[in-house]
Amino acid sequence: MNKNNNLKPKDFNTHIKPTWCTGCGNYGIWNALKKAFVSLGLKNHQILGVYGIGCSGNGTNFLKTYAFHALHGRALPVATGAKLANHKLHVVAMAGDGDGAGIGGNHFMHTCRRNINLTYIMHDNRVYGLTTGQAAPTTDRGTRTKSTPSGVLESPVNPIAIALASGASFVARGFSGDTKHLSGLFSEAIRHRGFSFVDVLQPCVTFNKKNTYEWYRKRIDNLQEDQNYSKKDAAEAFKRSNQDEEEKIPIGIFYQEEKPLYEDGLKQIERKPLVDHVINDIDINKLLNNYF
Amino acid sequence: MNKNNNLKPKDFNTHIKPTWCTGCGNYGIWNALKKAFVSLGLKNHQILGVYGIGCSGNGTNFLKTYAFHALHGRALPVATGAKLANHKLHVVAMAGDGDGAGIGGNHFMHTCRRNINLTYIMHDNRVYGLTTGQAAPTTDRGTRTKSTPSGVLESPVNPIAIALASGASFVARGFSGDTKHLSGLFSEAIRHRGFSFVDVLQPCVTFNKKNTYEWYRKRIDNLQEDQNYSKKDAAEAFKRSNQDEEEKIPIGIFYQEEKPLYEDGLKQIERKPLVDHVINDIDINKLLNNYF
Amino acid sequence: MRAENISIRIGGAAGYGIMAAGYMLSKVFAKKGYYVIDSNEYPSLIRGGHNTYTIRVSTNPVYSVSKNLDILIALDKQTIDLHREEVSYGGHILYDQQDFSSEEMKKSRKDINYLAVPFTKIIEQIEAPSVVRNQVSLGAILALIDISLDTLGTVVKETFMPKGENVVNLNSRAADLGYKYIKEKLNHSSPYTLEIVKHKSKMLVTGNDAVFLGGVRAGCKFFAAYPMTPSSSILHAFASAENEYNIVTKHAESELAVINMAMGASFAGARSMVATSGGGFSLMNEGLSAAAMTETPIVVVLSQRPAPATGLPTWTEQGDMLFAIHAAHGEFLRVVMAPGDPQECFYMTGQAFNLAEKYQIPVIILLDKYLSENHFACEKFDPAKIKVDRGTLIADSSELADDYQRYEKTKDGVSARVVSGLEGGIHIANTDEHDPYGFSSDDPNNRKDMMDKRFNKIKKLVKDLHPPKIYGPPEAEITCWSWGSCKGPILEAMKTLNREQKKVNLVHFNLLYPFLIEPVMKIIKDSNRNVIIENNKTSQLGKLIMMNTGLKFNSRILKYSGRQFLPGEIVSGIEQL
Amino acid sequence: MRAENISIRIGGAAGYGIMAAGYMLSKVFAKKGYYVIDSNEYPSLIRGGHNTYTIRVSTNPVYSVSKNLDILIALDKQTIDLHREEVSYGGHILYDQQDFSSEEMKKSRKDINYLAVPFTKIIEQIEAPSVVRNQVSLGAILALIDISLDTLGTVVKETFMPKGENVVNLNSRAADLGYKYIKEKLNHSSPYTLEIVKHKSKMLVTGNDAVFLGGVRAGCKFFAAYPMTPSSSILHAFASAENEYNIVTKHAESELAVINMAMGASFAGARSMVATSGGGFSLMNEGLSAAAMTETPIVVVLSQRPAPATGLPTWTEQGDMLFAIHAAHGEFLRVVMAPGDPQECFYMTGQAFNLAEKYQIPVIILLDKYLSENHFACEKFDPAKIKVDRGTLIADSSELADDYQRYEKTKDGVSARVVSGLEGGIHIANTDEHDPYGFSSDDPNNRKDMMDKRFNKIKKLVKDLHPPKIYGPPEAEITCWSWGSCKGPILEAMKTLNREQKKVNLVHFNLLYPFLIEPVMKIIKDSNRNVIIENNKTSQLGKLIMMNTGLKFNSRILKYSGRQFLPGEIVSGIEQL
Ligand SMILES: Cc1ncc(C[n+]2csc(CCOP(=O)(O)OP(=O)(O)O)c2C)c(N)n1
Ligand SMILES: Cc1ncc(C[n+]2csc(CCOP(=O)(O)OP(=O)(O)O)c2C)c(N)n1
Ligand code: SF4
Ligand code: SF4
Ligand SMILES: [Mg+2]
Ligand SMILES: [Mg+2]
Repeated sequence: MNKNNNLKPKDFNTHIKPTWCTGCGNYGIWNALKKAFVSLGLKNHQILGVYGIGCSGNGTNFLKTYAFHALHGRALPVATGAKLANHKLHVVAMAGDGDGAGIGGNHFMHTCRRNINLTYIMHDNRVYGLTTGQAAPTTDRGTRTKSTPSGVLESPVNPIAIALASGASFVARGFSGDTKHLSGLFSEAIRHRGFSFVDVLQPCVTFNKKNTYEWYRKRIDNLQEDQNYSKKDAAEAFKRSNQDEEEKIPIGIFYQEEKPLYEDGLKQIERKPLVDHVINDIDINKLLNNYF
Repeated sequence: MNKNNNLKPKDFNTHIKPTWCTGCGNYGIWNALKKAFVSLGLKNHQILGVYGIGCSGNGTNFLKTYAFHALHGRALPVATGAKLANHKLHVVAMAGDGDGAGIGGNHFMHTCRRNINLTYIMHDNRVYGLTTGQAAPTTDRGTRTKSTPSGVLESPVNPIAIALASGASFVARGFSGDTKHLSGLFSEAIRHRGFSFVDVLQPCVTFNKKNTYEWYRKRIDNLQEDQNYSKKDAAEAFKRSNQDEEEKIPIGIFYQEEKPLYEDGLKQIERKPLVDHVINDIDINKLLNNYF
Repeated sequence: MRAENISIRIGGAAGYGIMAAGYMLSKVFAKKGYYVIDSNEYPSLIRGGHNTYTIRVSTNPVYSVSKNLDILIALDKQTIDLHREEVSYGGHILYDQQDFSSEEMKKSRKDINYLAVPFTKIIEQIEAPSVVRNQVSLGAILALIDISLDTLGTVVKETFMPKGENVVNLNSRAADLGYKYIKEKLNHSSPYTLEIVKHKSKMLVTGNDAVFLGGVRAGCKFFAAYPMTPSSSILHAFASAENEYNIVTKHAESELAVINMAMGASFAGARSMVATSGGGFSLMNEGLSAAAMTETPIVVVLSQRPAPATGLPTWTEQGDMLFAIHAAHGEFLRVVMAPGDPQECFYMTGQAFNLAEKYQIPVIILLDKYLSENHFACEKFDPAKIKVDRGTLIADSSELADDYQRYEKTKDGVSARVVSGLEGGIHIANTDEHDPYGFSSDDPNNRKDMMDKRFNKIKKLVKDLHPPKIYGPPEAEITCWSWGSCKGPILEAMKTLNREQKKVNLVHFNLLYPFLIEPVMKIIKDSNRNVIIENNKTSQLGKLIMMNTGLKFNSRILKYSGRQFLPGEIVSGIEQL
Repeated sequence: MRAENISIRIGGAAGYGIMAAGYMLSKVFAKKGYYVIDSNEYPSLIRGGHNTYTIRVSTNPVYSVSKNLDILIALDKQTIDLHREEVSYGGHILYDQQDFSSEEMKKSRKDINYLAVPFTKIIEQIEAPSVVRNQVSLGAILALIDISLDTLGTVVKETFMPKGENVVNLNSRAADLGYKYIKEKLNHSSPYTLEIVKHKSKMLVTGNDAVFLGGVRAGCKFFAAYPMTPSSSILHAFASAENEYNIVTKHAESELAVINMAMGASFAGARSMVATSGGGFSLMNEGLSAAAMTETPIVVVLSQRPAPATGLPTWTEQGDMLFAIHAAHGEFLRVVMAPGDPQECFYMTGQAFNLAEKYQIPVIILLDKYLSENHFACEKFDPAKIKVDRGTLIADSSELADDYQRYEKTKDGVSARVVSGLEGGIHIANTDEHDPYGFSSDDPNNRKDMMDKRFNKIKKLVKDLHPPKIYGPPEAEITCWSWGSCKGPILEAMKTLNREQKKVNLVHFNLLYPFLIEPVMKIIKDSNRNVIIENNKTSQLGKLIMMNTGLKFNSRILKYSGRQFLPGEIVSGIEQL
């Protein structure tokens, strides 16, 4: 990553003005991400953003990088395929909590344990935004929504705990109301050698009347400000992720470890990305001979 | 549950002799389960077994209860639907590790947090048996299989940790080589009020040459024999679930808690199961009037 | 001007309350006994996009909105830019001087009336939030067409009571001020007077509402869905009724969970339904196939939207017919319906549950965004016309045969089902090919028998199906062939065409599959010139007809811009044949 | 008896090494230059079920195994019970006295020869595990048909070397003892003598092998799958070749992951393929639709097995054609192929990648269990005949237009793709409907244009497609119509039918969609009596032809017992027409 390019955050804008609701937490994520790209010295074409479907997914139109606006729930496998085909790309997958913890939950689990060098940002607004306010898997028990008028009957998915249980090597949480911290987190996530997951607490001003900016501000607690917290202890991270939210909601890096990349095991991309292999006239005679 | 019926384990046999390989761990699970039914005083028709596709799923033909042999990966949603429609049934879902932690992983996560009163047994042989020996999500890193001839590159799924992270209210592990303990575990799981998950270490004598009976026997360690272990501490349970397997593999109940059932929130089944409602002539005039 | 029918459009940015206002206005008309049909358009954004709500109100039955507007209410400038050309000669545009100067406006069309209304000032005056401008506009419209405010008052109450009396009052006052402003400005005369009707109040429902109502009436006890436009409101409706009507409604983790949960519930003995759109239906394919193999009844609502993939989530198209007919691996029987209006949605949902249970097969109900989300005023549905027939379902052990065979090889292919948990009813619902008890079997003869058994049901099934219905003069010069939601615009177009002496009729399929070859062949024999009208690119009904009859219709009117036909487009399409 | 061709079946319980032995025997014949075709049958169980492996070896081309067996090797009693009737008059049954008494046996068929071989005793003698009985049987067979042991020796070495020299020796000795036992028992004369051929050694491949080989040659760089019979061996083959041929092979967590990963890899610029069976294909539908919308090339192998649902996982059927053609929501262009033998599998896989990339569409290759898992001896494939054409893919920034539009509205509908990461190539691959740059757009005109753009490709595409191929005499009395793997049994049946003066030919579709109407119409015009032959219940090819030509063939030979046709069934089917 070249730290000396002269890009500014606005160079990552497309000609389309974001259509998110005024005050939506997606703005904070968008700004933090652009800042992170700048601080890492990344150029637009070196980045591939892979988006799910949801309000956050609409962001595909606002961020100027290579982009794949995937199906609902499928950002991670698309990101995985693209990364394996061209591991020189910096791949950032972004999707809603419904997308990533609901319909796409299985890919989340498996991408964590796969440890491919890509970053996954969950736009966690604890609601289905784009489909106008149904319960998300992250919605608190008891919450009344269009799809749960008598209140949600399940315990919410805890994305941090799932990432930890699935063996992710970088697990963090940010708050879209604190762009500075968030942008730092994004930079560290992208810099991390391995799969990095950032759960972003993202107020949805239109459909989530509970988890507001204020509500979060009162509770948020930066793990890195706790001198005793070690981000190398998965069990402790797990415990913190289960903290009673009425007291504290930890943000920062819950867990980070160095472990072999999936790509490290792939001899076939050691020398160059798959996409750079010439395929014009591949000699298969040796293979054919196996069948004689 | 009526403890005084006179059924014997063999009363749960169908006319079909199991076709599992000689020595297969599925026999132990099958026997333990029949014993558990007997000890709980359950009759055949009070039970619904829901099976995935895999060697374990072939068991649908050997156990005499109501049965649904579902699609690969879909035992849990079928079980959920059936339980909600007729909550008087004792529903036991059974599937392989590929089925439940691979293709069906998302249902696993969500069924855990849902806390419906059903039991889920994972036949965890750490391999794809029925499709003749590919890597399962539970297969150890580095293992060479047909689908991973250069060795698995991912960390294995840890079903216990996932269940804990997903908020399951009963999380246990058994070993198919210890039918007595296993059968006790099954009884407790079925008796538990809520979703109960039992991960069963099941040797596959044909395709898994590493995780053999012997290998397990050397390492297995009953949590309930440790006086200091409390099954109410999720973080501790999480820690134990991540224990280095070369040293110890804990079995027994990792975690148990009482929490509201999903069904507790459903007024519509308070008086009787859904299936017992008469639907002949439902009066919808009140509803119709909402549209005037 | 005394009018038989009037077309009104309200437009503005997303977030301006366009949908709410439009719906309330439709409701006013329906309550007063008018025929109403509306059509809303919005992009897949929560804010910022352009929304419109178009209403056609009439003293006589109407089947479609029209292209020409009598009244356009513009809550922003864009509305005027986009829709000015659609206003009829002599029509009215209501706008706020703050958004647009009248000079600027008049440049392009001098043949229409511009009425400035100080929407913003009025709500500032009563200190209401800006969204309440929509209520001012409602008052203004009613003044314009000379309808008193009392019914709107009721609707405002019904709508806002849950938010408290203050909100009700604020909205009422806003409407009042809008009304008064216009009345005064026009000197208490109204340019339009909708003829008074003596009809009883009408129901105002969408196709989704009707499917929901039909489902509740038919005894649907388990409904599962994962939200997906334009099917989501069925989920919301079931969720809101679940306690009172003893229905378990599950917003599950994915469409895979949805279809499999519904299958489990149906297996246990509860009537079950799911609803989705194309992408979710794609995900449900494997489950559909499992329902077929296990002979578990299931009703699947597929409300189409323009695809492939995510497509145009909030727009309309009929792109999934042949997919629905051939969906999922393996060969199996199913029914595919395509109701054309809310009445058909209601009654056919009842029929769908009966067919699903009598024949133990999946039944797919095709809707589209147009039918799912637009409102139609209609006569009260008659619940008595939906009768429950659960086929061979056994709920009592005493009715069970001694040696109960779940998949008994019967002559008509239908075997006895059992409510799970009955003593003596034990069996396997098996996605593997199976023997009559449900045990897995790969015997070749059994396989053949079981395939025959499952397909043999068609013989009895077709007797429960109805051929396409013919609308309009029996001996027409031109016969239109269509399906599903195109019914309305075509019927509306036929009014014009048949008035001008062109004799046009319509063969409308609300039941697509199994295809009833004989009756269709007969209609073809009796018809002169045939034209297919579909809201898709590849003429799927045309292919279906050809596939079953060998006959190809060379004339086609197809639209695939993501919008429903307007009657005028069909009129000119037919005139150009 | 000098023989031109011989049919052999080995049977026994699962776990008896039937598959291994059968394959080794086929290999011996192929190495010696004979034509071989084999057919294995096994249930979806790891142990306990009944397995058979049937081989037809011939000095001249053979296309199918036959019903009648010359030699039956029974490694258990069940084999004799199940297959005795298939042994030809004068044929041989080899069995172990321990399993079955010869008295008992002779009761039912006295017209055949029973040869007791002490399989078990022989392996006990050399202290080999019981599975090695299969090698004894191989030796015995070769003795019976008078083929020396040397080639088997080579095959044993190739097969068992990875397990060590001891294993090789043990297996060789077992074969040797089987050989000697028969030779001695028959006094060194053999009842059969396969004519000696001077052909070069042949390749012995399955359809799956051929698809794999074609894929590697075509430059497939990313292969993903979730194991599913009968497609799994493609995964195994790619996995084993991944290092040497620089291919990333991913056994992913589900078919949903599979198709989306492949789409991501293809988007980035790598040729990508996936393989599955019906259930997995159902799950891939949504992804297929996304590939179409984003115009991402993808090759999808769908190896059919009897369905619906889990069905008969290890058996064969052609049940998914119309599903593949109509799969997934929305309307989009695709190619559906159905190669009929390994040669076609190889070359058409090459073609599939070119079509996918040239037209930026999904290409589906239909196989079935029969083609996927049975072995065919054939001439060495010619890799040079697969030429790579990547269409408009740009891999170098300098070739990029200044204002690069990924979805430029070109005349032929094809726009320039770009290897991701190039400077100047930034764009959105968007599952939403999008403008030429890929930005989401719900403009109605853009929608129409983009649908037209995507469909316009068909004009150029059809020029790259070939019509069905005609086999047999041009002016036949009876013309068979079929597709995919039925080719072999029909060609074999035609040998018999045309020998007896019936003039029969075959129109074989290995490319089903887009359907080339003109050439097919021409064939129909030129043909006399038509009969459709398909391995399914509903005659899907018949429907496809009718859908496209309006013509219905009234004669059908359909089989849907989960088994492939035997040539004799086709012969008698045609004779009964
Ligand atoms: C297969 C499928 N099912 C359903 C949908 C409809 N859908 C679009 S976005 C969405 C949920 C949005 O919630 P989330 O992922 O949390 O994103 P947010 O809008 O809150 O940012 C749903 C259900 C879809 N596009 N595809
Ligand atoms: C959608 C789908 N994909 C793939 C398969 C093929 N399949 C059958 S069983 C199985 C895996 C078996 O592994 P596991 O679930 O661990 O069960 P085991 O056989 O080991 O008991 C697979 C991949 C299938 N039936 N359905
Ligand atoms: S609905 Fe919520 S998440 Fe979506 S744009 Fe508006 S505020 Fe943001
Ligand atoms: S393959 Fe493994 S899991 Fe399957 S039956 Fe045999 S031993 Fe059991
Ligand atoms: Mg969300
Ligand atoms: Mg397994």
